[in-house]
Amino acid sequence: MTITLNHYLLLGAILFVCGAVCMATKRNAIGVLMGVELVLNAATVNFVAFAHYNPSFEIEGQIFAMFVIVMAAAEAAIALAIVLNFYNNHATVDIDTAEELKG
Amino acid sequence: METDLIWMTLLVFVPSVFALGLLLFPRKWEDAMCWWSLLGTAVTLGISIAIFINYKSGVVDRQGPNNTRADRVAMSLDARTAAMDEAAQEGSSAQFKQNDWVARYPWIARFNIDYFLGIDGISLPLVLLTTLLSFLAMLASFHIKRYDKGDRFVRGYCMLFLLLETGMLGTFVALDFFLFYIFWEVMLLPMYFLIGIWGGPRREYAAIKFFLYTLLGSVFILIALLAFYFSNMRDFVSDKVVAARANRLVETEGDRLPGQQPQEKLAAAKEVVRVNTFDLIVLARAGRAALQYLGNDRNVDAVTVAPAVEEAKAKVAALKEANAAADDISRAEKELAALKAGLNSRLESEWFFTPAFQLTMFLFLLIGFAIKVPVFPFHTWLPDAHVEAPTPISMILAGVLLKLGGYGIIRIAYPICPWAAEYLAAWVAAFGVFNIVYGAFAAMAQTDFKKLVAYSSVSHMGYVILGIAVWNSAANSDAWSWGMNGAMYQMIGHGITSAGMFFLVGVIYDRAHHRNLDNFRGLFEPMPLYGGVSAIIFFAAMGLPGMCGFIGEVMVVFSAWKFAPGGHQWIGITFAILAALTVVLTAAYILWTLQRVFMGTNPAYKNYPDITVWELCCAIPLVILAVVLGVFPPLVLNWMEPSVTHLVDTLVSFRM
Amino acid sequence: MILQAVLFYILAILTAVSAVAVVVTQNIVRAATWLLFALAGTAGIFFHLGADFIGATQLLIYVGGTLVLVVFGVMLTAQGPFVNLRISAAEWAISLAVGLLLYGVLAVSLLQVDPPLITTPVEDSRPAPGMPGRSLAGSKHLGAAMLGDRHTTPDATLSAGGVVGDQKRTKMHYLLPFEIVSVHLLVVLIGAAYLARAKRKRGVTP
Amino acid sequence: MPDFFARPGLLFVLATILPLVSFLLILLASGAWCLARKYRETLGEGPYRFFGGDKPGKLPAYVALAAIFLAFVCCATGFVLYYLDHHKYLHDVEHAEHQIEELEHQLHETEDEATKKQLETNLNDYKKGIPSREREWQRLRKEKWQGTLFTLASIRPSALVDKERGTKLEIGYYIDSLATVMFVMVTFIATLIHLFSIGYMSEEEEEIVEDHYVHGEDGGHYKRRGRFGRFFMYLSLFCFSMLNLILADNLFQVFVSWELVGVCSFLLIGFYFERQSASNAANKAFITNRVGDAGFILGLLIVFGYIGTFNFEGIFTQLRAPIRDAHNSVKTSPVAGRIVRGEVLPLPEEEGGGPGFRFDEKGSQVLLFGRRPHVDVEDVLPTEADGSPRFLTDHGEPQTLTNNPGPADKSTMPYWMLVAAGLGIFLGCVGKSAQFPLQVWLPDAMEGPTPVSALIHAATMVAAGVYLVGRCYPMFTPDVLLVIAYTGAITLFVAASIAIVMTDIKKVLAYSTVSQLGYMMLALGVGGWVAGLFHLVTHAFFKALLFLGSGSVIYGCHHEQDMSKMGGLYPKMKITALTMLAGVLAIAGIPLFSGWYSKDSILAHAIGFAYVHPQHILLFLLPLFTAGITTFYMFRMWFLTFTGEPRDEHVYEHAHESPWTMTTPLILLAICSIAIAWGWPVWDAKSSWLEHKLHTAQHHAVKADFGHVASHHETWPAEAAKPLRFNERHWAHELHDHAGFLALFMVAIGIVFAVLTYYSRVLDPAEAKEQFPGVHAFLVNKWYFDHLYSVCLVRPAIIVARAFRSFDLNCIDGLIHAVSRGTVQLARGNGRFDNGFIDWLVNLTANVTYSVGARLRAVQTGFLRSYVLFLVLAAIGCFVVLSYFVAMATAG
Repeated sequence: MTITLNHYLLLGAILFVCGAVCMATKRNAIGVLMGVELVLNAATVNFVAFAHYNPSFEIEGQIFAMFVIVMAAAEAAIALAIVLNFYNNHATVDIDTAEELKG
Repeated sequence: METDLIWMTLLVFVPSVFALGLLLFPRKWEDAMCWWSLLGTAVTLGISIAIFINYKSGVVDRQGPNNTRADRVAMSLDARTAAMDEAAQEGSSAQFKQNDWVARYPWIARFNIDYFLGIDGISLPLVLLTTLLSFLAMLASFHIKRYDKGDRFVRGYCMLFLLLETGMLGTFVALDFFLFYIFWEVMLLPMYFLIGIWGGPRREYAAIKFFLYTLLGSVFILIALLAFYFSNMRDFVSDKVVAARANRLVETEGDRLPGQQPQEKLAAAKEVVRVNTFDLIVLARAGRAALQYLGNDRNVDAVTVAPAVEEAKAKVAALKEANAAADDISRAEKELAALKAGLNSRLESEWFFTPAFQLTMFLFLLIGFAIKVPVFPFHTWLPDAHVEAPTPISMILAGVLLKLGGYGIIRIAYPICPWAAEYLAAWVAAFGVFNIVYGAFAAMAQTDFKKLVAYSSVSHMGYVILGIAVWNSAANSDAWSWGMNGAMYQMIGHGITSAGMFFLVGVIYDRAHHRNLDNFRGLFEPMPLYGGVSAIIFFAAMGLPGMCGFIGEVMVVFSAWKFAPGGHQWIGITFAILAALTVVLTAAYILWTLQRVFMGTNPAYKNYPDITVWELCCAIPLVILAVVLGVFPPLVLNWMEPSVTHLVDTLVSFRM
Repeated sequence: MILQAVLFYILAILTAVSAVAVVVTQNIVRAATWLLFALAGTAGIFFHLGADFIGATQLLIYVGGTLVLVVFGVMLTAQGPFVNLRISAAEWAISLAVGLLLYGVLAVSLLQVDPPLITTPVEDSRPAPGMPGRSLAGSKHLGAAMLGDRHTTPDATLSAGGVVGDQKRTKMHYLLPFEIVSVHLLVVLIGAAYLARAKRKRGVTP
Repeated sequence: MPDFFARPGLLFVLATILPLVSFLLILLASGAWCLARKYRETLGEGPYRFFGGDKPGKLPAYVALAAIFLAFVCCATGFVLYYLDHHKYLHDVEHAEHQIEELEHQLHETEDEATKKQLETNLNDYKKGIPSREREWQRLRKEKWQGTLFTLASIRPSALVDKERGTKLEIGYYIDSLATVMFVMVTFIATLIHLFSIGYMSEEEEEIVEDHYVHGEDGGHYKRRGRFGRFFMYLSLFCFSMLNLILADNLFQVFVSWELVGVCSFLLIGFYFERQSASNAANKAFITNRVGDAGFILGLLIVFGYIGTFNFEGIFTQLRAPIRDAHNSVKTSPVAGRIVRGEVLPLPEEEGGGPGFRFDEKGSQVLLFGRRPHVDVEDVLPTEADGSPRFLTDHGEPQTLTNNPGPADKSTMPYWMLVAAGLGIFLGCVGKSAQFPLQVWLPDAMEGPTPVSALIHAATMVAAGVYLVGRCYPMFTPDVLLVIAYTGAITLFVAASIAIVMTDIKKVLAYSTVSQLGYMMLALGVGGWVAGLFHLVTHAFFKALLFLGSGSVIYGCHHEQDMSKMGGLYPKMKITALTMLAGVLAIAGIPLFSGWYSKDSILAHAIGFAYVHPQHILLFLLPLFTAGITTFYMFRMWFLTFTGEPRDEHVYEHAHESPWTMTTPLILLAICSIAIAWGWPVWDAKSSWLEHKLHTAQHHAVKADFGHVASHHETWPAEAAKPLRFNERHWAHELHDHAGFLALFMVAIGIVFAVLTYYSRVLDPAEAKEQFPGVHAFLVNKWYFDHLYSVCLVRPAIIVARAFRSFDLNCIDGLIHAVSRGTVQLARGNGRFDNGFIDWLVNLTANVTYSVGARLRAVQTGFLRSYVLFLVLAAIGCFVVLSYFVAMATAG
């Protein structure tokens, strides 16, 4: 009943898939942002898990995890700013209204 | 510092730099642009004069004080290049000669293309002519206008003009065939646009005609250029170059070379190594070898220009002189024999040393350059281009561009393919004579003032061809030397007079807005200064003694008299008589023109303003030169003649 | 061991279920709440893996910072119609299918990773994950690593005060990247503030 | 400052340069004046007038006059200096010759052996003395009177050829008796004509000049600015060119000046260039001269090609056998001073082989002397022990020489080439001196102002041709001389015949000039070197006088030149009439007038030649007959102008005598025309001072052909020793008086006819015209030469020119256009292929791509969510593909 690396990785995969599906299903821009956060979390989990199970990368894994967290924070700030801007311009947070890229 | 390299580079690229500077001007500042360009041409003129002074003091006065044959050899490009390469091989930049007016700098090393510039008595007068005429033409360009649009578009004009100057100067100073070709092509495009945009009513037709004709010539030159490049010049470069190449070959392809020891491999590499080059000096040496080899029934002993063999010969001679041991002598002789055998095998196998190759390439080069000269029947671009081009461009076209053809023949076609040149000398001379007569007759029939001047150019450039072509035997080499010098002098003289004539036609065109000779008359009374200046320039063109046109013509005709291809003296005599009789025709059409333009009365032109001070500034230098060069030709001949005579010396001395 | 396993499963299920809930919840405010749990669960996982500092960071930044920010954003924009933006069932189905497919692929690949990597080294004398005393990669250690000091005992690290033997400093240290990230963050914040600033010119629009 | 005492020859150089300086001064000043006109006009009317407006000042005339007068002073000084130098030498030689004669006489008389020996030594001393004096004189000449000013072009010889020096084109000076005489004559006449011109051209001083011969746009006379300065500018340039021509020490320099005088002539004939006739005449003159010059160039070519130098002395020493040997003693060879002909033959083996030279009077090659530095004359011409020449041309078998001077092709030249060279140079002279068949330009040249006609077209330039023939005399072979003689004879007759019917006073004089030049050429051709040049000098004076006189008449009659409108002018212009009468008498050859001496001399040589060669009797008859014609038409001119009833009242009313500036030159020239040839006794035609002077010049200028040397060596075989034309000249001397009488007879007939016809009106010229209409038309149309040339030369040239132009336009350009059209057609076909097939392919690709893209467009929903899905799907795809490859790899 040992907890192996695979367990953590599977957890990370669940988080990742949840994040991806979240991005795909939310029409609310902030919902999409939440999906992104989940995806990033999945990555962090994997980093930390790898770090734990491979002593030679112990520090690097954690450092990277930390960087990811920080990046996520930054990304969140920017994303929210964009969302607010979007809201200001379109008076909505429904990303389906942002279809300028439609071919 | 290699100051001569810097000077020559400045000479070539200063106009381009000024052209770039034009980009900084606001659109409205058209006069400022003109002044700026004028400054550019003036600076270039100054540089060329500085180069001339340095060349005179550094090369002519130092290396050829007495103008003996040894002096001429010492101041030849050949010797100066050899000394420079020697210094470069030794690697001590301190010994680098600063003042030898040749400079080499690797450019595209992979293909042995060098940035190789040099100046001698053949290129320098033409460089001076170019810078002077560019300056004057720029002076004449201040009121340039597009024919039908009426706007000036000065920036484009000046940029193209300056670019053209770079091209012309580069062509004259380049000693690498590839570089030469690039500059040659650089000239083409600006000229096309200058005619095609600022020209007269039929400018597009004239520009395209000019472009296509010249491009055709360029193609021929390109073929020859490639053919020369792919010939093996191994025997005509210094031993060190061969060794360096062989070493590289051993490094890269060592496995495929026979032999086990590095020494053996090196020796084998030396045998098979090929040296391809665009170096005009080396190619000329090979050309001379071809002349000696083919001219003496394929006898390798006649070849005296292969450095390795010459060294070995000198060694044998020195040993014999010193009464060295018989062993040493025989060993040296064996070495010499081996070298000769190698040379012989290469001479036999190399395509370069076949009559077919020499003849073909000579014809290609000749046609390529003859189009520029122009020689009948490649001359019909000239009248159209001249007629349609704006006045300053006509000046450049007649004054410099035509000279490039002659220069190319003297600098490239004759030295590299001398065997064919001698073989075809009578035909080339015949074309020259035909040009003289044909141009004179055709000029007589023209009613367009500019066309008349253009055809007179055809006629006068015929003297250049004739002077170059009158190959003579060693015993009469000074006759040919007269011819070559005469051809060079004629180029200079014609550069001055034809530019002057076109300028003067432009002056009257600005007032009358037509060029029909039958509609002028009586201009001498309202415009006495203009008439006086015109009379001098036209008389100079006519070849009046005491004017620059005369000296060249006389020298060429004198040399033609002694021209005896294949021992047939009557050919030379016939040519000389025809050329001499043409002076009557020349006088007829020039005087008839003067009569139709200046004499008589014409109320319509009664109040024409005389030539302005500005225009006079353009014309007076030409007038002064036309007279000074006619009265005191040593001014040019003194430093031009050694180089030209050296060229003749090297070419005639081939028979064993 | 059992305890650890149980602890893992509790945390894992909490996290996973919260994450799934984020996805399926239609109300954005609720989704934010679920996300809070998911992130907290992840923090738990970190603690479980012995990465105390990371776990703490996760709690601080994510739960304390990012999420507040998100909620703040929700508050700002959460006006009537946007709270429940729905999508069609077909889209749901497609997304779900794709998500499951992705999960399958990931799972299959993960399970094929080489066994030696995923087993804890036998000779590792250190306490198992989650056990006290196995805090080799704790915050002090991490801090030392920032300065390039590694594989030393926490005490040694501390006593050395970051100034340790040269032979140990051969590996890379992360202070500079960290600083860069910090600056980056600052820049981003400023940028965000700029982007989100009120458009005075268009004051008419609500 | 050059040392004129050490090198007095430089005086003549100075004299040459002075007019050039004047020319440049006037040129620059008038250029600046023209340039400043615009600015002067902007100053306003007042200042403009204050500075003289456009009125040309007299200053240019004074500058030019001062220059030419100074030149005359220089020349006169130089002349005197040269005369002193030369005279001393001649005196010494004469003295020595006299002594030799006396001693020989004594030797003959005496019987005493001792005295005999003494006398012989003395004799030898004197005999040696002559050559040494001559050598000294030559050295002096070289030092003082010859030199090179600068080198125009020199090509160093290639080291491949063992030549000492390369060929050169040089500018130098070469003064001998002939040159000094010419210098003085030219500068003197030019000075007078400058003075005359100040009066004659005074109309040009006005700001606005009306040209009566040209109509302006309003139907009135054409008005133009005055050209006073320009006239004197041209005159100065002409004087410079003409003096340079005389100064020249080489043919090339002569050629340069030759062309320059041609240009001046062109400019001055075309001085009234508004007149169509003037501009035509100017062109005609220059182009006709160019025909001659082309011949001149050919002559130069031959000289350059075979002789290698243009220097007169260089040419002559190569062509003529040396008179002295290497030790500078007089050569005892019959070919001394002659052109040596022969054949190049291979030498016999025993004599070393190689090319040799065999003397032969009809040989095809000419031996060139002095080619190798070591060729001694004695090597070339060995003598037998008894002193007789080893080779005999007329009497024995020609012998081969052992000591040949070098490779045959370098030390000989073909004889026909020498003939061609001579003919070529003579053709140049024909052009310049308006000889048959190039005489057509000179009468037309009368369009120029009258002083110009006097200076250029009578006294100096046209005489340059004669001068050059005299100068180049040593290089003319007998064949060439015969051609020269016949040319002269034909010309003199043709021109004189036309002169009879001319009514324009200047044209009469023009034809008389042509005719007189023909006399000179004839004289030179028949061996009368002195006679020809003698006549050249005397003619210059009296013809200048006649032209200036006619100028005075024309000026007095307000530019009326037609004699049929004159008549009875004597009371109105006595000075002009009397001075002109002096000129008429001189040209007619009335005894004691200068023309008498020279014309008698010419006729004497002609009769001498005709006596020796009876087949050439025409060479005497034509000039003799023409002497009568000359007298007739000259008196006709004088009578028509000055005597009888005035035929045009208007002209007569306004006629007046000219101002002093014009009459002074007339008087001076009249004095010269009368007295310039006088000697003592005056009534002896053979004792002219001038002729004597030229005789001394002959020795040097003509080398040994006329036997100054031979006279001392009677030991030679009579025939071989005789210099060229010895017999002719002998008979010329003998028959001088006969010729004189015959000439006087003809002159008398001429006068009688003239008086009967035009003074006493016994005979009516109109009747003669009616009786011989064909002859009259033939003469009035100048023997139809102009028509002939127009048909034979001018029109064909224009036709050829047009043909060449149309060849260019139609053939070459046509070909090019055809090629380009073909290319365009090809390109069109190519374009169709491009559009139809290649573009179709390309379009197909594009269309397919487009439709695919259009379909794929649907995928681009623009919805963020779908993009996420695509991303995920792509990731899955990557995984699948990668794993597939990994599986393959591991399996493989």
